[in-house]
Amino acid sequence: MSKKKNAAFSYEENTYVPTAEDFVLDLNQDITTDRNYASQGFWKGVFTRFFKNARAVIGLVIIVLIIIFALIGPGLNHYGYSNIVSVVDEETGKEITARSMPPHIPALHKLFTGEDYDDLFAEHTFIFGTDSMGRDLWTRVWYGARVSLLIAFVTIFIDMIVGMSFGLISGFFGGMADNIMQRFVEIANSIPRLVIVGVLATFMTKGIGLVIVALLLTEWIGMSKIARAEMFKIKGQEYIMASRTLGAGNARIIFKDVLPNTIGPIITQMMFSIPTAIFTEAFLSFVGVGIMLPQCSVGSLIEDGFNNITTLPYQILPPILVLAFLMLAFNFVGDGLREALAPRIEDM
Amino acid sequence: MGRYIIKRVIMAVVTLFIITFLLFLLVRIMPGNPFPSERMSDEAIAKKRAEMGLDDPILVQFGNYIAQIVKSGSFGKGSSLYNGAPISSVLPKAMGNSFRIGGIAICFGVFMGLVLGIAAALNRGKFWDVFCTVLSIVGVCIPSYVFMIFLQYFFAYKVTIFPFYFNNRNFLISAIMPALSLSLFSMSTVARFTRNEMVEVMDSDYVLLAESKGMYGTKLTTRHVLRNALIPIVTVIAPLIVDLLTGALVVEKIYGINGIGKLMVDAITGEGIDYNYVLALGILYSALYIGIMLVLDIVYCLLDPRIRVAGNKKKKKKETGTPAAREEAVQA
Amino acid sequence: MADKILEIKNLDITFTTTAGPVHAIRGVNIDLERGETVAVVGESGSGKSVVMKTAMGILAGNAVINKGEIIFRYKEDDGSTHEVDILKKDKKWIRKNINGRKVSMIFQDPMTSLDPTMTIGKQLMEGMIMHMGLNRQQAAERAVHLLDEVGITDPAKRMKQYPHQLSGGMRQRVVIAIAISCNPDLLICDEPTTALDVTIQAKILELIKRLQADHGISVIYITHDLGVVAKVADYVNVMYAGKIVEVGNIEEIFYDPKHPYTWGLLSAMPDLETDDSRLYTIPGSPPNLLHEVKGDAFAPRNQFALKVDSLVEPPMFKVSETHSAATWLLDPRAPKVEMPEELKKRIVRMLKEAKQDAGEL
Amino acid sequence: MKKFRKMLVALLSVMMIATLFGATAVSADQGGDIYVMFATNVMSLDTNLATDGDSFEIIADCIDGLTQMDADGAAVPAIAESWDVSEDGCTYTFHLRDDAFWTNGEPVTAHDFEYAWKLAMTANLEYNYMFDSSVGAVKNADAILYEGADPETLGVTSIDDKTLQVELEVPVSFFPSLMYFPTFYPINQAFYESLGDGEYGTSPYTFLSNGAFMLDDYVPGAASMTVVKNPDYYDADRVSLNSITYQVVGSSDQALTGYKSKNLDIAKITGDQVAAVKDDAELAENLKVIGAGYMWYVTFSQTENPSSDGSLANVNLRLAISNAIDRESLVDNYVMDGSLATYTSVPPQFAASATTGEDFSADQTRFAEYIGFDVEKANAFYETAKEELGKDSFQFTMIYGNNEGDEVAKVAQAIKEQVEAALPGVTIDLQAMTKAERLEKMQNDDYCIALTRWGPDYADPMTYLGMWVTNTANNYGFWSNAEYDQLIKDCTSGAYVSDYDARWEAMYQAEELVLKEAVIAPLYTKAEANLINPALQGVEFHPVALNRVYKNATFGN
Repeated sequence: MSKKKNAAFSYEENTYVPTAEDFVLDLNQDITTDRNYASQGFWKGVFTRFFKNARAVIGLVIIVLIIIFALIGPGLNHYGYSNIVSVVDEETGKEITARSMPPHIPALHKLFTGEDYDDLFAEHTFIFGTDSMGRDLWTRVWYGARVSLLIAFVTIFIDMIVGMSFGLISGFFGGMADNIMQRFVEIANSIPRLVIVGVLATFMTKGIGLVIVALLLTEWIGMSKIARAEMFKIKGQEYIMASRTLGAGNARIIFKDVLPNTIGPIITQMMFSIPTAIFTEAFLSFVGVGIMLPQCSVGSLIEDGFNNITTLPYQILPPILVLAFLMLAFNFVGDGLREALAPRIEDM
Repeated sequence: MGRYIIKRVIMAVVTLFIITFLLFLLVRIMPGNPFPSERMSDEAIAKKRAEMGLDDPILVQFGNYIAQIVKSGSFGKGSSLYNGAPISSVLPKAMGNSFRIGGIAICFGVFMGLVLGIAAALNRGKFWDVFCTVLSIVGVCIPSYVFMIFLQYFFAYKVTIFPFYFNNRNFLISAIMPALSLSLFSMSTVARFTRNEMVEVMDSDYVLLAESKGMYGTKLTTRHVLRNALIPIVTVIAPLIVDLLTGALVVEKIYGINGIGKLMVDAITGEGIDYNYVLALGILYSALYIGIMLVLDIVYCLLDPRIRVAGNKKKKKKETGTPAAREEAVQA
Repeated sequence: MADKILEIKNLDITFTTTAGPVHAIRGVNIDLERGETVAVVGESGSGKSVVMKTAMGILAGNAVINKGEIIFRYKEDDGSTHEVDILKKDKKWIRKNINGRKVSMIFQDPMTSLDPTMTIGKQLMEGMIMHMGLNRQQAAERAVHLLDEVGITDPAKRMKQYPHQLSGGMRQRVVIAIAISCNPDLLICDEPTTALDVTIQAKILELIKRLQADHGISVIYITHDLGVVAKVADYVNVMYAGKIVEVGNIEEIFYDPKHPYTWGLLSAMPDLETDDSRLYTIPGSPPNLLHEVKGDAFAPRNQFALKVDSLVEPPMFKVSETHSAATWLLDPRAPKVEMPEELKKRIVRMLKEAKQDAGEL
Repeated sequence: MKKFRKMLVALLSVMMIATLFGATAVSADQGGDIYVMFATNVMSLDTNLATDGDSFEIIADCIDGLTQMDADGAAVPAIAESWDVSEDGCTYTFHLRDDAFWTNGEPVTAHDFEYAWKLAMTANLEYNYMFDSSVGAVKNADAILYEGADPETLGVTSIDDKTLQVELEVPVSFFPSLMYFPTFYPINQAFYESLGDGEYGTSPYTFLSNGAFMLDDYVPGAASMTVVKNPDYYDADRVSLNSITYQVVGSSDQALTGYKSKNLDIAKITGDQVAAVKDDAELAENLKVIGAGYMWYVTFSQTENPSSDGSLANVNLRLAISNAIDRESLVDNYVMDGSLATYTSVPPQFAASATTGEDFSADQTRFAEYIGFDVEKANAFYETAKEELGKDSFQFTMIYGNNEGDEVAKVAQAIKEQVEAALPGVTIDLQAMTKAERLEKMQNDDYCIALTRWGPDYADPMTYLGMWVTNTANNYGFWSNAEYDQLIKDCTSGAYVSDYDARWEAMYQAEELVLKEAVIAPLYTKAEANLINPALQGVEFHPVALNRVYKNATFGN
């Protein structure tokens, strides 16, 4: 077939001409050891397949980088995430804050233009500039990344543990059990988030803990739907009946037999629930139930940046880029995981 | 199939009733009172509470509320939101706007999502696949309201193609930008899911068999690949529909559309919590959600014979007991 | 000499995988005479199904054809014979003219070979409507006839049923019906009976043989089970690590094997009389073709390996008109090595049995 | 694959062409049609239910009361051509014009006023306090409102169709200027009673106007609404605008874009957008800063309650916090829209003395001894407070509204930084909530510190000073001071009622008491930075009662 020829591989001929003495039995070989495929456990196989996948490794590297920056980022300069940089004007004695300054890096500025800044904050370095209150955005973005990373991993946890098992179990048993569980889902999903959060706030201390509980109550529904749909597809397969006849309990069937084959859409859905959760956290913080000002998260920084999006566009860029890279990384890792957990065997 | 639907509709009504009661309870537990006022004296507040019947026991209030809906079909009037305007004069218009714009957003989003997803699946590794991956990242990270501002700034200010604010008179033109910005999230989700699902199906044995039968191109894709990939895709689309119809609150706020999204936020975070509006909107949202989930289950049966026929199969085994089963065993 | 329906000439393929290029097929030559049955035998991972998928033009996306030709000769309905190199044709042309019409294929796992969301009837009629231009009604009739021919009872009812309502054996019969629905000249069976239990396996092989006789189809069997080969094949190609290491007719391979790997395969075959309790297995496993093979790929597992085997790959030595093997043991300079005792005894026994069967006939 | 790409490109181009032909963006430049911005939804057009400035603005567009505001905020005749006041100043007789009609053709009669005022006794729970002795002092108002008397006994009678007589308990100097406040507007009884419960004022068909404009397009909660010129208004020739379209715009950034794209003729901007406009010479010309009249201040709960340990009962602690706040920095760096740092408990620019004409709070340094930005003085107060309380670290929670303006969250965070920097050992946690929730917490005395505001309802300092009398609704600090209560009582009904200057002086003493005890820590008087289309002239802005009046506005010519 005349496929679009990507580079055909050429292998040079081995032109060695054997001589008489080559024809002697080479008995010293230990042919019992198996050098080609040392026996690999399932997880070791997954591990090797995952790390052979370039995109997955890139994704992992990005996540690790973001985590590192989130931890050490705020420490790199002497600005705290909440302290306002300001200077007192000699004549009027009035305080002037470094508010709404675009990225302001003296070193680079000197490099390109050869001279220093001439404004009041000449020697200050604001890599991402400052927010409209005069706080260093670099510190706040990385401080915010901590909160949002926590939310991201909590979401993955919720999706995997609560959402997926609920969906799989509901799908697996079907009949009355499925009906009841689905009605429960409909009820849980119908209460507006603001009402749930309002009620929670009456007996819980406000803060990231409450946000996590709120997410726990509402974020798993999307995943349960996907898991249930996947279960329907797989449930009828013969190998499920087969493993049941072998005496496998329901739990073993669901998590050992069905799960690996449904991992595809489940991981895709997990990737998509992360940004939704991050923006939910930002919304809850805005309403006053999540983190307290002057703390921040990537989501809240995006909302703040949004307030001045056409006048000071630079403010919304850093948090959105961090979120975008985080999502890109999670997607690559997700694809890598899906490939590693249920590899589609190449045509050998 | 008919019997199944009737059973589900009854279940839906029961569920809706439970949700209404739960919502009725939760709204009253929430902090924030229905009449925030800096000037009203305590007697005046007491008078208004009595007028709204807030001091009766919960169950009595709930009974009146249900009776009111059943008898006059009205959901009462607001306690503070737009100061007591009856729900029947505010909600229909808001629903009209939200559903029409949400509808356009869904159709456009899902259609483009499917097209892009299919294109990406058929061109693995090439341009469309990369484009689909990038779009799914962008569509998810950039909130719809940021995209809305972007559209408004460039297409209604720098170049005046679209009106700057939503105005009801020329609905279609002013609906395009909000619908486009709202469709971004659904488009990227659907595209991503379609691509992943189709890639999985395309590697399956029955597609290999179909190809070896001589099927190719669009015929292969539509008849074999898409049908099998549709189940998870449909599952993703269903909740998107509900969210789009009700969840566009920030975009509605920016573009000046009074839809149910904005109505709900005003009802809770506006001038005090408006019990009747929160309840009416809550019931509307859950009715919508339950309805779409019912449709989703029906679509499952249509799409996947294993679910539909599995139902009959059980029946079959009971009826024919041994003969068919034995004959089948012999035959195999 | 009947004309050759299929000629695969030094086919060379590499797969680009995330772990790097895998040189899966390293110069394969297979011929198939019209009306005959050829078996391609080898352990899994030797590349046998890759070759056949290439012939069918349904190779995976990441495969790269380095060199080689696949000449396919077929007779058009008007009797004119055509010769075409599959590798030169584009996918669309192959689908339109070859797949399902001139060549069809049966796969290993009947469970997943049929589209779960489509009735048996529809999947059967699809090919016919496309290739033979039958209208829906005619196709339905022929479908019922075909289901009956492959031995499925009450075919009319089966037409409306879905794959998951049928047992494994029945599903494989449906797949076979689909394969022969457009009277192909060549039927490629990729381990058709591996997923089935023995009783059904015999029925399926017998069915294929009968269809082959009735319709004059030539068949290629891809299998790792020599028991199947013995029953059905005229010629056998033994494949190892992407190359044909031995080829010959059924008698030559079973009674006069020359390649140590073939010896290993034959002695690994269980039969009633073997006395030692443990079954003989070829040590080690097929090479990972990620790293380029130097010398004879089988050397690391070959107890009769020579020094030269690790230096350069053995060419094909011609043993008889139809029998040749790629092992340095056939080189005049090599020391005379006999096949293992165990295997010799077994071959003698098989010869005796064969004469008895022949006698009774 | 080519097919897909072709299809996609075709689809996109079709969409583009369709919109190009279809769209002629609605631009704001036709004749007298102007587009004005609201920040939040209009609450209601029913004078008895409306509570926010935006609703009052639209109601005032459409309905005239007995008097109306001139450019400087003084009361001038409207539906009442003239009025005579009895010697003791307690009886007003209003003579109504003959040519004032409702849009359904019926004439405006004295009965409409009588009916509306008596209806307000029961229907207008928010603002009927303006009839009682603390404000308008209409006869029997206190008896009706607080002792359950029959509304019919209210001191308002329509002598005949065109004469309305009002009796007051005590003379009220600013009574005519009360009349232009919507609470005192007329309602056509027949029309009002023909509508269902809650239907009045929910659409152009359930609303009657007799003013300069009439309702053209309105739905409750609408994001945009339009009023058009009322042809049979008695003063129609003075009105030159064709229509006013109000557009609800959520964010200041959006308002700026709206103005620049000529979709808004009046746009209200805050914070960073004001700074951006000031940098742009051409835009800066059209920037007009208008005193919005309402004052933002911090109030301390002086009691021990679930949210506060009661340490704020200590005067010195409150004074320490009040003096640790840099008000100039708040308005320069965070509010930035022309708001004025305020050091008096009655904000400037809204109440002028009738005799001297001088603004009550013109001198912002009057109470410099108690309120200012002086870290040393603040620490001095702080040290004494620590000794008196025997504690050296304090944990406070400040509550603020998240739907009361972009700058509120910024101010809260700035105060936290400033106070924590000035007074080591003090930490202030910020708790955001809706305005409704904040009010509920303050009214139930379940808060520690609150960032709140108060707008004047009438042009007299008493609208503020009345807040801190013991047990009034707005005394959120639950502060009680006998001397203060007596002073206020004298001003409203006691000795000073007739002696204008003495009352003025007594109010200063009352104000000093509030600041001496730091019952509240005034922050700034909110101004509103408006971008106004230079083609629009003559719009009157007022800090009190009605924010914007368009009767004399002209556009385009």
